[in-house]
Amino acid sequence: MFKWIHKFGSPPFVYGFSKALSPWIGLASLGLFAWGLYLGLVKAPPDYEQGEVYRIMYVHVPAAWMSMFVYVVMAISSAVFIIWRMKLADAVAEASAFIGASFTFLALVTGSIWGRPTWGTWWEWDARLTSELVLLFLYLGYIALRSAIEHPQSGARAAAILAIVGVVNIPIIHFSVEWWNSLHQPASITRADGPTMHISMIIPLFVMLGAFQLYYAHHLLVKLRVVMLERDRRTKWVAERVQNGKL
Amino acid sequence: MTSVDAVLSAIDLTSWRGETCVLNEVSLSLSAGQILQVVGPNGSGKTTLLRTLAGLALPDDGQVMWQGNNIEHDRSTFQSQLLYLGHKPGVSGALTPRENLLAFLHVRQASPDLTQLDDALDALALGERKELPCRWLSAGQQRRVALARLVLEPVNLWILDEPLNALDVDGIAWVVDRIEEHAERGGMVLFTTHQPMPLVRRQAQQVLLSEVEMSS
Amino acid sequence: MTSVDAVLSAIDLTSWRGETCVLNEVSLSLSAGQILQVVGPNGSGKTTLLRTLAGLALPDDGQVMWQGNNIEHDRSTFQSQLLYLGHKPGVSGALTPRENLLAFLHVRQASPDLTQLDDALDALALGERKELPCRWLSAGQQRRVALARLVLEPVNLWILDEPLNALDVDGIAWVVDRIEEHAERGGMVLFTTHQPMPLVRRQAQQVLLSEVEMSS
Amino acid sequence: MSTEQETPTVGIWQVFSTVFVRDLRIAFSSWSEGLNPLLFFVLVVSLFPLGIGPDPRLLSSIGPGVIWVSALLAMLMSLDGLFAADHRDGTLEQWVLSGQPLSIIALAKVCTHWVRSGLPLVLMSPLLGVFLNLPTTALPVLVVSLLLGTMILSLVGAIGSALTLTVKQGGVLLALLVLPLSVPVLIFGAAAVQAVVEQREALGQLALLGGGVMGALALAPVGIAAALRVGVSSGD
Amino acid sequence: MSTEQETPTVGIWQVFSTVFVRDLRIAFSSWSEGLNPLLFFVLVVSLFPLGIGPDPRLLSSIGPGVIWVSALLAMLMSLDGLFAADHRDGTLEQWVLSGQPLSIIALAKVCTHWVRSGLPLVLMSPLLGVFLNLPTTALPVLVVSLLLGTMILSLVGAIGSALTLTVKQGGVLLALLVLPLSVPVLIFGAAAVQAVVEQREALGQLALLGGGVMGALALAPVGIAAALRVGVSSGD
Ligand code: HEM
Ligand SMILES: Nc1ncnc2c1ncn2[C@@H]1O[C@H](COP(=O)(O)OP(=O)(O)OP(=O)(O)O)[C@@H](O)[C@H]1O
Ligand SMILES: Nc1ncnc2c1ncn2[C@@H]1O[C@H](COP(=O)(O)OP(=O)(O)OP(=O)(O)O)[C@@H](O)[C@H]1O
Ligand SMILES: [Mg+2]
Ligand SMILES: [Mg+2]
Repeated sequence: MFKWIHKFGSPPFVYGFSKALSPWIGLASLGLFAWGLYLGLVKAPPDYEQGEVYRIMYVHVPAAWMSMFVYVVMAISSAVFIIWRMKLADAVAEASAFIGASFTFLALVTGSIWGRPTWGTWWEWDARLTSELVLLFLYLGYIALRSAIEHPQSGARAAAILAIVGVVNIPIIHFSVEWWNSLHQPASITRADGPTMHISMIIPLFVMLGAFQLYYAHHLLVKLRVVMLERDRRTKWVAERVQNGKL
Repeated sequence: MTSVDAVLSAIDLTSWRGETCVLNEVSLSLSAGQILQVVGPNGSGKTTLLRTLAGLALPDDGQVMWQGNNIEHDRSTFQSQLLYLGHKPGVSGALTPRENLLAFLHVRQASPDLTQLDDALDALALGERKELPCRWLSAGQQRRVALARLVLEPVNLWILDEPLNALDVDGIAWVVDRIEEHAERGGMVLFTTHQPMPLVRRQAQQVLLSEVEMSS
Repeated sequence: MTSVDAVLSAIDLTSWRGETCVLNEVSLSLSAGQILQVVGPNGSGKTTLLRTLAGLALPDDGQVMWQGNNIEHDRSTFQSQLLYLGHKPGVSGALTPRENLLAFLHVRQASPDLTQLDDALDALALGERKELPCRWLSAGQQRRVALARLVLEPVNLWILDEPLNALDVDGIAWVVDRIEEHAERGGMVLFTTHQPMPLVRRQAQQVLLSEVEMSS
Repeated sequence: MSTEQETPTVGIWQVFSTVFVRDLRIAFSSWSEGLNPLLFFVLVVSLFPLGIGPDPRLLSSIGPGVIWVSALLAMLMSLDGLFAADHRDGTLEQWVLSGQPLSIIALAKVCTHWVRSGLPLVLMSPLLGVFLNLPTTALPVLVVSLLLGTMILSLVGAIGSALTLTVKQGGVLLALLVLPLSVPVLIFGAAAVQAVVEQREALGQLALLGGGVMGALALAPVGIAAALRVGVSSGD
Repeated sequence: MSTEQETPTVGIWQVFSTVFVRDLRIAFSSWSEGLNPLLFFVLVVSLFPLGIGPDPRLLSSIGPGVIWVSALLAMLMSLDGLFAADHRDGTLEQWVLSGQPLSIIALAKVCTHWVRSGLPLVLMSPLLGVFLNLPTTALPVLVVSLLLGTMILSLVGAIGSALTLTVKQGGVLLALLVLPLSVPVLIFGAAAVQAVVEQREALGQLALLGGGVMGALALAPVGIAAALRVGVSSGD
């Protein structure tokens, strides 16, 4: 078991693996995007209350979900890094921070755009909106802390501690709509007694979610390679790769 | 450079700072009763080496062993046998010498000996100032407060980074005596200094660090 | 102890700290080309004396005269002829050695000589590190940055409080050379150190401060 | 030589009380410093009527929020230097090397911080409540919510303070790290008081805060200790 | 030896620009630090709706006050370490001994502080105004009032920062000294914005703030210089 982890956790292996896989994942993600957008923007019926506006949901909801998902990935890999000293896990966390912040930003912007016609305001100090904003600050804090500490190893560990501590905010974001009666939609898909939305609206949503997930995987694999090269620049395997021109 | 009966040993320590390799596969070992002086010009990595040996800084490669175990695996056993005094003396300016020392003693000993504490302060010519906040003390007096711990905490291994800085002639003599005494009792001392230091009774071994070249 | 051609003189300086008289009617004088070492054990008031002479601390009694005028009356004339380096080196950790030095030079000289600056850094073995933030430098390297000002700022009076602290053998030799050179060119140097310092070409006069007793 | 048997082991309680007493002594070594966070709290609360205007109805409707936000800022302000002095003079290194559990030492430091910053603020809050026209029935809840809330803030804030140990102007980065984590505390705390003002139950919010104290007490010391270890090792 | 004629005198402008550039370089030596006061401002503004609740009418009626109070606190926070680093590493001693007018050096340091803390906050304020539902007509006045107000706060705050140089946990004492002095700024600044919101003239308040800037520019540097001299001489 330990040997297995060791092999699949070794940088040269991960590097090669990522290099082989990332183009295919990228392609798959593109394909799902095209399909999801077609289903969502063309095939799905207009909403009986909101008309066509609701279609922004197909970006907003996956982006909002991904913003939380990426944070959880970051927190888990940080924990793995702290407990087992696995450097690769930290590389995953580092590679996730920026894309996670971008998803959060996207959710905020699309939510805002959606809010204008439906609630009549760009921004509302409502619990879910605020906690999503707080999540953005958490991401920014993570990135700032990492860059503010000069010794890379220390920066990595400090950032990992922050990521783990910050994970308490995730349930707060999810349940905020129930705890405070707010403007925002209550959970209509992720609820215990099944979704309340029509199936023809839900399928495109999940296709889009798949596209987002694959895009994240693609981005992660590419970024991981950059991070690994940067960190292991003094090791033999990087030197060999540079020599063979196989970056 | 490792010996069989070594209590503390470092194996191939390597430390990078930025693009500079400050410690390049440094190995050393220290056994009971030994005094080791780390020698090298300014910036050759002495402080980095001592901090790594104390477990305050992590090496990029290599390991530090205490009684055969990696110090990272059993930190508290190692640290309870270690006294490290670095460039920063660890003396709070708001507290008196006595309060400063008492805090350290109480954390490490169930019931520290108070008369011993007063004796130590007297020996270091701080007797009159033991109730004065340390921020009012002179540079040398502050260092003396930190050095008083040498006779108060019964540990095996001393790691002292330039303990003679800011001390006057009497102070230096006192520290040198303590180091020799400690080694005679079977303790171990690892230290640096740029001053010519007359170790009368025992000879110090030396580890030489060479100048650090920046790879550009 | 005052002489007729004294450029800097102190008359009956008295300084109290709390209930202790740290400086008790200390007088001294310094004329062109003279080197004066203030000698005394830890806590005898050397730093207090030097800070008072530089105008950084006010004495409770007595006065400091520069070319016959009380320094408090014409501060800027005095200070533009003074270089004071104290226990704290005045080196910002966020800036590189070059940036640190340039700021001081530009404040005191209309158009400082940059090649001279680079030469000085090279002479102090900081050439490779002149673009590194100073917080990454070792203790001795940081002190070297401050000491580079000795050859960069053409002033008359140097007041140096333990300039040899943290320096290695080469560094000490460099500073000693500069001090002797400065005196030979007619400059004045007032300094303290606890290290045996071989002044080869010129003899330093000494002012002896005795141990401070606390009056209780 | 073996000195191990000479030193009987030191109990955790002795470690805690030594560090606690030492830090309290430093904190109150001048009386003005002991009082400072409290005065800051009072000043910030009294800024609001100045910025917003003296309308009493408006003031009482924003009262709970203002008191809570000010408390949070006062805590934040006082967190800034929590470990800085110890780090600068090298004491922190000595704690890390003491061979004793660092989380106990960290907990002791947090306790001092709370006694110095949180407690006075809790004791003062009823007066400020009256000042901002809160109904007297809301005052007990105000006190209890602040009591629990400031404890959480001390504990969680100390993690941030430890993380920003080696950052040059850590103060503002500290705020960036700690504020997101303290938002839930603020929301529940202010909501509890607001509930009583509007004559509803506040037990739910208070229970959540209490749970938060428990959780933070259990987890934060370990986090602080880990962060301090990192900070000390990342160079002087 | 007489070296006096070797050194041509240095112009005041060169002294100013040297210190200004040096400090800017330190301030922006890492990007995150440059951004920090701004982030703090944004964070504090967004705390209020959390504490007070989301009612938009309430929020817009307290909007000007909230933005102004937050700006004041952000400035205060960043003032804390204004001279601390220079004092600790001995640079301040060197400035005092430089033989150049200390008030010019002090003014340069204040200018850096304003560029780093005040200016970004002024530029960001319209966005926050929108967030808090201020009418767009009020935004220009918000910007101008903050522009003038933050200048006064930098200048006056620096005196406080210099006075608390040797105080251990200066942050809160600093707040105590500076807040009373900055109350008039807060009152006029917030009142100017409030006036426009209520469709009244705001010129009077702005003129007063402008006068304040003039007065502070003339007097503060001398005060700061005097305070710094005292701070440096009062021990290491
Ligand atoms: C800036 C404004 C907004 C932000 C920050 C925001 C944030 C979020 C977040 C974080 C989620 C994920 C919640 C979870 O799964 O736990 C979410 C889901 C959702 N949002 Fe928004 N939102 C905004 C505006 C809007 C608007 C205006 C609408 C529609 C009127 C909307 C409709 C939805 C829907 C339908 C979901 C899926 C709910 C579920 O089943 O979980 N959002 N949003
Ligand atoms: N980021 C960095 N990039 C390049 N070099 C660095 C960096 N950080 C530290 N250094 C170098 O690493 C070395 C650290 O040396 P260290 O402090 O261990 O020296 P030392 O032997 O204790 O010197 P001293 O006698 O002056 O105390 C210095 O030469 C310093 O310039
Ligand atoms: N408030 C006070 N009450 C009593 N004594 C004080 C007070 N403040 C300072 N002192 C004493 O005044 C003296 C100051 O000495 P100073 O720093 O000038 O010594 P020094 O000769 O430079 O010593 P060193 O060689 O250690 O640098 C010290 O002995 C110190 O204990
Ligand atoms: Mg060193
Ligand atoms: Mg001295």
